[in-house]
Amino acid sequence: MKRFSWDEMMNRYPAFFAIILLVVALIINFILQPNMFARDTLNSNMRVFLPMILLAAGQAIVILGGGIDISVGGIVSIVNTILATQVGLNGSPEKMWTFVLVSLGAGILAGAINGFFIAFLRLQPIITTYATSFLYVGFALFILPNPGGGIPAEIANVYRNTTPLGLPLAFYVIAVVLLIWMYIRSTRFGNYLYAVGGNAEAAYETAVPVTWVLFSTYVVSGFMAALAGIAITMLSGSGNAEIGVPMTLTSITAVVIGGTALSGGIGGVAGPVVGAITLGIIQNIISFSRIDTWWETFVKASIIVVALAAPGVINLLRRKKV
Amino acid sequence: GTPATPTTETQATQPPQTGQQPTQPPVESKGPPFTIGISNPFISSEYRTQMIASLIEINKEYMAKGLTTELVIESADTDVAGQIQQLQNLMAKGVDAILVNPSDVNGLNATLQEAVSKGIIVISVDQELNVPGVYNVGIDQKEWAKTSAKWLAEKLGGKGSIVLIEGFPGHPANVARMEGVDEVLSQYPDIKVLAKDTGKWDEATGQQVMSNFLAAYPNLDGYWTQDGMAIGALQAVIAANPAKFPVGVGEGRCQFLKLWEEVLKDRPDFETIAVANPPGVSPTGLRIAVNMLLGKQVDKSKLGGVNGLSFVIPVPIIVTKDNLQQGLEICKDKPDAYLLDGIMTDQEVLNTFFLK
Amino acid sequence: MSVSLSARNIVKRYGGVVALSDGNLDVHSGEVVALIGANGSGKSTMSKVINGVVVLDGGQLLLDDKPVRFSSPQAARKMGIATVFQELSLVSKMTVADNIWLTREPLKSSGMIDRKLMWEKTEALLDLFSGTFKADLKPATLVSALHPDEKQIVEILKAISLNPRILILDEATASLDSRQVERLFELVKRWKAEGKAIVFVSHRMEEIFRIADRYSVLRNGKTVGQGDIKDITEKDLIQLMTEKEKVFQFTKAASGEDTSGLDHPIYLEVENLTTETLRGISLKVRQGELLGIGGLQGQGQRDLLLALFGDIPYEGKIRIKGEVVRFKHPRQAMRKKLALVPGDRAKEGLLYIRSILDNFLLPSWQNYGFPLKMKLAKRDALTISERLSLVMAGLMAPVSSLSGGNAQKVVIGKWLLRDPDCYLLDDPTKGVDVNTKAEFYGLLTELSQQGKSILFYSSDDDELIGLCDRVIVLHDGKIRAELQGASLTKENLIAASMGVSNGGEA
Amino acid sequence: MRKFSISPPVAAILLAIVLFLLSGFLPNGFGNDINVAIAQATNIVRLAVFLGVIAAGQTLVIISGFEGIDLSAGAVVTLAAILTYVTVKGEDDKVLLALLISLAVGALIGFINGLGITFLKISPFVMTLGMSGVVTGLIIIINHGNVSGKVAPIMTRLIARPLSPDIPIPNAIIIWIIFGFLMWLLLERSTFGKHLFAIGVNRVTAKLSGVNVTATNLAVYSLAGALAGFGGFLLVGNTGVVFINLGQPFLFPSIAAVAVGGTLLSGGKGSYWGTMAGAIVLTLITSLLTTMQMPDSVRRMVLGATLLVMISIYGRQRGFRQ
Ligand SMILES: Nc1ncnc2c1ncn2[C@@H]1O[C@H](COP(=O)(O)OP(=O)(O)OP(=O)(O)O)[C@@H](O)[C@H]1O
Ligand SMILES: Nc1ncnc2c1ncn2[C@@H]1O[C@H](COP(=O)(O)OP(=O)(O)OP(=O)(O)O)[C@@H](O)[C@H]1O
Ligand SMILES: [Mg+2]
Ligand SMILES: [Mg+2]
Repeated sequence: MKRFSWDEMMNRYPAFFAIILLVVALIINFILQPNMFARDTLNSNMRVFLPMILLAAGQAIVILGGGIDISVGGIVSIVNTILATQVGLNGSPEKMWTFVLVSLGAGILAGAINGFFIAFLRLQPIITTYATSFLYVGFALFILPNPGGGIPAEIANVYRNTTPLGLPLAFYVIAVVLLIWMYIRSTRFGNYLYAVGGNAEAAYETAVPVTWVLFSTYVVSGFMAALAGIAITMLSGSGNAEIGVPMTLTSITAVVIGGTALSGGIGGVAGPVVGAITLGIIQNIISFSRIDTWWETFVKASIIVVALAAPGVINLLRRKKV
Repeated sequence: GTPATPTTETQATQPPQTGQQPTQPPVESKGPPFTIGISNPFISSEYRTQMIASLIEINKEYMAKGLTTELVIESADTDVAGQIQQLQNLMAKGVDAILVNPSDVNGLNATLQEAVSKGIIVISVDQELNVPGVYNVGIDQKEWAKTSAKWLAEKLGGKGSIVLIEGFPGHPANVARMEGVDEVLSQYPDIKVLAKDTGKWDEATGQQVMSNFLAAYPNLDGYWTQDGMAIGALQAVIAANPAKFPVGVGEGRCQFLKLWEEVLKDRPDFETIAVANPPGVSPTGLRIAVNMLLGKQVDKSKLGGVNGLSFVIPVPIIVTKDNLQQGLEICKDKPDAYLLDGIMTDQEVLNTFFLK
Repeated sequence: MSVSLSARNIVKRYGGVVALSDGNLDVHSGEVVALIGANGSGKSTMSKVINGVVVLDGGQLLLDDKPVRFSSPQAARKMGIATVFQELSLVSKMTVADNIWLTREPLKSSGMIDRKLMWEKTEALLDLFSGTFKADLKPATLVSALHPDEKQIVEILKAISLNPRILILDEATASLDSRQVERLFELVKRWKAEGKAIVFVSHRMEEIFRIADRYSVLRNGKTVGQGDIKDITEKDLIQLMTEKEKVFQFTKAASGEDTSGLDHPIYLEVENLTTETLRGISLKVRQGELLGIGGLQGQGQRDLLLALFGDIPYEGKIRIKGEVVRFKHPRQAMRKKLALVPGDRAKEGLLYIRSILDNFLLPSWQNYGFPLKMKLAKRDALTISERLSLVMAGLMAPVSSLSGGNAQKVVIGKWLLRDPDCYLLDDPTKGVDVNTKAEFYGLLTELSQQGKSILFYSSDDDELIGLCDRVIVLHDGKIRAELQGASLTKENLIAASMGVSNGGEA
Repeated sequence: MRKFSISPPVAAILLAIVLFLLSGFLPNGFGNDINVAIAQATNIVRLAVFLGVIAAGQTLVIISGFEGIDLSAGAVVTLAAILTYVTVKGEDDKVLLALLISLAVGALIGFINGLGITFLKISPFVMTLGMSGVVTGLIIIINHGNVSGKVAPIMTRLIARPLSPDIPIPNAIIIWIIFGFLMWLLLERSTFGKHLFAIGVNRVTAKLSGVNVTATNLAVYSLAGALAGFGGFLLVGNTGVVFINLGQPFLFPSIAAVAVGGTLLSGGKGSYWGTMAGAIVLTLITSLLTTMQMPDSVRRMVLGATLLVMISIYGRQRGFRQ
């Protein structure tokens, strides 16, 4: 009997495969673009990846708890339109801070609405958040019907160009996110998350406050989506009610590439963070490999499918050998 | 209704911003061949595929002359962050000029300015931006819409009930166009707009919306719509088969012209109009970029737009019943989704926009 | 820490099903109360009422003579009530330690879980059952990697780690082997001495009489008798449970004759069967023979049946009526007229949310043409349900509305519809009440008289001895003994199970 | 609390009727004109046909359980429409060939989905999402020169026109009714259907009862692909033209239609006629919102809220505490 095997390891280090994938992607990217680790290149890449990294981290929490959040893009849009309309292109840093707080509140509120319907009314997550995604994008359009507005360029530049100790700002944000996750992972709440995602009924019988745990995952996701919304607003400097919409499905792909199972209870947040970076790097690879334009979409999607399939192929080969 | 990827099919004028003066860094004198980058964040539309295809085609001319290298094209469906990444990658590849079809009117500002500050010539095609140093190349959306709206009003003899099917509400191009339509209609008080809805710039939705309208208003006199939705609307009319076909606005696409020809067989009195919305503005933009790289001086007095850096391209072709055959002639060996186009020649570009 | 708990006139309905109509239970410090009843009589429901998992529709709970109302399992736990759930309450993707200490993880001052301490505490708990499980059951093992008996032990440890005042054991012994049951009983005695109050649910009479002080009998959701165990006989208890007079007598054990059917042709022949847990099994089964499979839990019995049914890969040779077969999928085995009643009916035998009809017909739809002849299908299903005296609201009711024993009848019934030649039975009477058990025994005897071959694994030694023509005892993936006729005694069976060979031949 | 029990499909249809009658009072509704009312009702059902057919495959994969979902349906619809368009070239006798090609290509794509899902254990959500990208990539490769073709007159007559000038029932509706009957046969009166429900509930039980789980799962995804292909074929018969984004707008509504129709998103339980009802309700709401002349933002919010209310009524999952 080999109980401490591959499965055990994948369970313990869910990000393992995601990291291998990232390293492979980085190596390919480096071959194609030798200056990719130069300070400027690194920074310009990381600041672009950061919104998706934050979004994927929040999505990962929901998915770990056994749910899914299709409304994160809508929340990003709300935050973006709030900042773009309320701070404005000529706003002051104080105003920015105020509305950053308001945005975070809005994200938490939106997450709480999802959580209320899913945890307390026990509606199915995928269709509920699909419905609320209409609410949220609709609300964003209500705030800002036509693209426009924005935040002051100086504030956006802080986001774009801050590189403490020569490292991109995003590195620090990622480090903070991962540290917080590692802490949460080793608290009771972390255990609750895995228990609820793994077997909600057993968790309930064990006196885990299942409803509140579920609720909180959506609140966390709403909060992280708000952070992502702030990041993308800082990146783009402008307002557009549809800005978040295409981000939702990417965030789910990032989570899965990061080794967190959609069935819940397996994985973590580090993997999805790595997954989000990997997706960005794949885009770079496509861009620097000079493949025929018309093949770009196809090749990119195929690479993603192959990346998703790789763990399965390895498992299949392993099983054959046994 | 899905929160779909915004169909940035067309360009726009944009609400004027605080008057910033165009700041143009000196273009380094570097000889040919030049490398030109393309950033396109949305490829799932025929307008865009035709745009990319004709860019590649036109660039071949310059390559043959040794003026440019192969285009560096970044073209895939992506979001705002993705397009910023596209632009950053183009900069990292050291291109001399960038043609960008922006997915967001302001979202790329900082990135584009960075490119401008690196001495790269940046041209926004199909969508007017207000960024210092960034040129715009495209048609005048408002005028474009007014052409067909005026035609419709006159065909109706200045009275009747109509419906409007617009593109994405809030999309700059749509906003400009609807402004134009409103402007025209305000001069015809006897034309009543019964309803207005979005067809999301796609044929199927346009068809769906039009069938709803036809069910609710069986005695419609006319309808105004734009782009791909027009063919959907006409299909809906054909399916509903009302006693009298409403007068409708069409589009400059071969498919539409062929359908039009077919309808005329049964309904010889059917009236519609097709005003081209040419993807060719992008290759025209490419010509402008190459000439600028070659050191030719732009005649600033010929430029307009919000930041005074817009090259306004005239609408190349308008098809009505009178010249339908001519339009069909163009379509003879073109694919069905082909949009009636017009790419200015090098000479036309030089004559129109550059100092002699 | 003296404690007493009383449930008075409890009513609990699930939709239209009345699970409890007048449930009563009293339990005090230092005593074990056996909660007894046929399948579906409401024992598990009573447990869930006490521990706050369900909302009661009527009646009253008194804790230390004061009325209480639990709004959630948390509330009940705060009052010192812990439960071993019949269907277990474990999260399989988490480790043993994480499962046991879930919600009560030892924390460091930083608020982080002290995993080291948690593992040590888990080790200490595991020591309670040391020697009765494999060495690779460690605090950090994933529950999904455990065998059913090990999971059951973890579930028990999880409840006891709460140091409860009241402990409910809902069929906690059902998947334990005799050694493990022994250990549990030693512990129960200790807990009793410590003043804990224990509610013990089991279908095994022998266990009840060994461990319980008092009893409380449920019949159709109603408490029909309570009292001291020493004042009642097994026969009376069973009568209370069943209302009926008739209690099953094992025919074979009673007649004492050797019925191995030497004259019948050999149906199934297995040569050197090897899988992950089996290490070379060879055996022969004749037509009409009822071959018992014994041994402790997890000695390869399950693998043997699954391999024969084509569900898991194997090495070795299998012959059916002399013809070599190699099944890669159960449907191939079914074509050769084999049937399998799996060990875990909820997870392997039933489609819970589908109708009884759909469950009965699942293996047989191919025989009903296209479009399916539904009338015929219903008639056939009805015939089977009558033959099994299935208690149900109707064929279209979901299986989830049936009690455990009746659900098990559906698992067997779906095979009767195909009339197989050979039945592979994986502990089919687990968690089934005496009455239903008797019906099963009758059915098995009938089937073997019809010439069907039956491989019958049971965790209940009495069943094997009383019912089978011959019993093979597995130990560590090998046949340790083959008992038959005079050698088929409980002593020999137990000895062989433990790996001691006395009597029979290996 | 006595639960009033009404099956979701019935509820959906009742809701549709009530909404429709109420819409008569709207400013632009049918008022008192019975002819307009009938025309509108017919039109709504006709429009629902395409959503309904595209949602058929979705119904099957959702019933098959294990998070079954087909996010590639939109792209497959487009691909099938394009292939039909270029194959038929306006000739009636090529229509059958085009139909076969649509079905076959759809089935092939579905089969590949099935392979990834069953053998490589890729979650259906991301597998089909990735495949959607791959198919879109293919479409762009095929389409970059744009395509030439034409729908055959017979297709237009059979799909987009009424039965006869005197009987104003659109043919599409007749096709849908026949299609619905076939789906019922498949789901309720065939061995395949019974096996499909079985694998949706419990795959171990299914296997041990002789169901070929792998084959059934592969068949479901292939069939879903083929049905999406059929949807594309019908759709192009209605629109008469093709374009890259033809199918995508139908994707998420198809999932919503299944959910509104009462099919359990967790699998094992559901019906196609529920999906038909769901498609009608969704189309009706969209049409109503069109008639109501509100800004896009408000419309989206109303749509989201309506969806939420509908799934709150009967989409609730069982609670842990009973
Ligand atoms: N969740 C439920 N939904 C519907 N009916 C249920 C549910 N749980 C139990 N029942 C029904 O309630 C009755 C009592 O069930 P319960 O599980 O308490 O019986 P039990 O005595 O524990 O039986 P067993 O010995 O088989 O475990 C049965 O008829 C059963 O079908
Ligand atoms: N317990 C389970 N949990 C999740 N998925 C399962 C489970 N059992 C089976 N499956 C799924 O069903 C698929 C088929 O399983 P399996 O190989 O056991 O049956 P089969 O396909 O009928 O056998 P064969 O391949 O020999 O025809 C597996 O690949 C897996 O995706
Ligand atoms: Mg029970
Ligand atoms: Mg038992």
